[in-house]
Amino acid sequence: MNAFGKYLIIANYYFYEMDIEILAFGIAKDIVNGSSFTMQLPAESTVGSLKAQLCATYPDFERLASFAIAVNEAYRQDDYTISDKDEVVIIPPVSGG
Amino acid sequence: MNAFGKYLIIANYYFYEMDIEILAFGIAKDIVNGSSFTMQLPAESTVGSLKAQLCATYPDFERLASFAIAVNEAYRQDDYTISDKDEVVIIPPVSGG
Amino acid sequence: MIDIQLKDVPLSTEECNQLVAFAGAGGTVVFVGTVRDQTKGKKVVRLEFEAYKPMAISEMRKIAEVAKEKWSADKIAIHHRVGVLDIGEIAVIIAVATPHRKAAFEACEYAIDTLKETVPIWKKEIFEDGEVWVAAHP
Amino acid sequence: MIDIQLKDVPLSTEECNQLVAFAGAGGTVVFVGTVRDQTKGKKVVRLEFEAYKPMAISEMRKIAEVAKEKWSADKIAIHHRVGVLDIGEIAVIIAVATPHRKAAFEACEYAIDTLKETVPIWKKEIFEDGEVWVAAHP
Repeated sequence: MNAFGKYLIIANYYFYEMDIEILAFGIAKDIVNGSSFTMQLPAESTVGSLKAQLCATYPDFERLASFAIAVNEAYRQDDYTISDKDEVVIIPPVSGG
Repeated sequence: MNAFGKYLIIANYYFYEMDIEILAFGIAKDIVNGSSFTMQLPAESTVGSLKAQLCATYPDFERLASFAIAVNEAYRQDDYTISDKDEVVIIPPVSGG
Repeated sequence: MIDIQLKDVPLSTEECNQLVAFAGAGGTVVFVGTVRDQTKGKKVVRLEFEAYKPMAISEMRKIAEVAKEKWSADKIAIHHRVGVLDIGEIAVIIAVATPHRKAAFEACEYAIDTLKETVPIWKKEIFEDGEVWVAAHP
Repeated sequence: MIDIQLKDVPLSTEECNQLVAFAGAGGTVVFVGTVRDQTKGKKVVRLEFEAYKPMAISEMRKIAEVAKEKWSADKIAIHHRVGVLDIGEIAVIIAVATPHRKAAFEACEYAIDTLKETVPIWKKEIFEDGEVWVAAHP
């Protein structure tokens, strides 16, 4: 593989987008106005980039005390990579108990 | 009052005895073979002297992990003076809960 | 609300919980002590609890007063059973409700620790081949 | 015995106590969280609890596993209510039974503290003039 071929592959990743179904609970439901919605994300997006895009689209997320992202029923750090079959959930500050 | 008079008063205290009704619970009941009994004590006896007399009469008390004396429904220290109207209770090691 | 009871009928955790519940409670902590089926590997058939009743009640009340003073635990129920208990039956329930739950945990633990040291109640374990007053001997 | 439940019907302290009871228990510690009638002086009419159910259950299970690992608390029940609750109703019960009671106190307090931080359940307080998701904003 030469440098040109490598560039093409990178370009290919960059332009490929995936539709991610996102679930919302608690106040996140009010912010996105629904309990689920679809977001287009670049392939290989991370939890960190999803959070940035959520804040850009819905500025009210920045006003929360905190918010986390769960992927496949577990909390994930910002560097976690999202795939298009994943179950992605917005977790605003919890208040059980 | 002269020295002789004082001596007489002391002697009077010393020889006056009181009958004390003593309640027993738990293993103390087994040791004295009953839930109550009467003991003759010198007037102005203390909790400490009662314990000593109990151990002398029923040596099994010395084999207990500990035992306390309650007078009028409260634990009392060895220097507490017992009167003949008091409710006196032997409290072997407690094991509630 | 301090509720101290010595009862010769089964104790109820629901009842104790409801006794201490109040509108501003951050949480209720309940300790439940039950009758074990064995002591040091020896099978216990049943238990008998005996109390010096007036003093048992006054000592339990003292515990509640200290809990109230130290942890603002002014909602506390201490119920202790007396008489014959079968295996698995409840011997004691201590329920504490406080505005902040940490205080309820601390007050409840203080209460059971102190009850076991100071309250004149005695437990006799009955085995198949004999019986023993618990903790009597070193 | 780990028993984790999300229920839309009233919770029972008796049930939780019986679930964790075992013959060798030195004691059972139960935490009961109820719905308060006011927040910062404002009258609450009712509450609504919503959960991300599969993850709420798995996070509660994680808490129980840590309690088991750290305090040998292998008898633990965590029941949480969802749906609409009236004032005074029970929102959560955590029951822990251990051979030595100190471990039960520590494991139970760990469990409620952690539940309030990690389990994806949300509480909405409904006032006479509005509603608010608890803890959402700083």
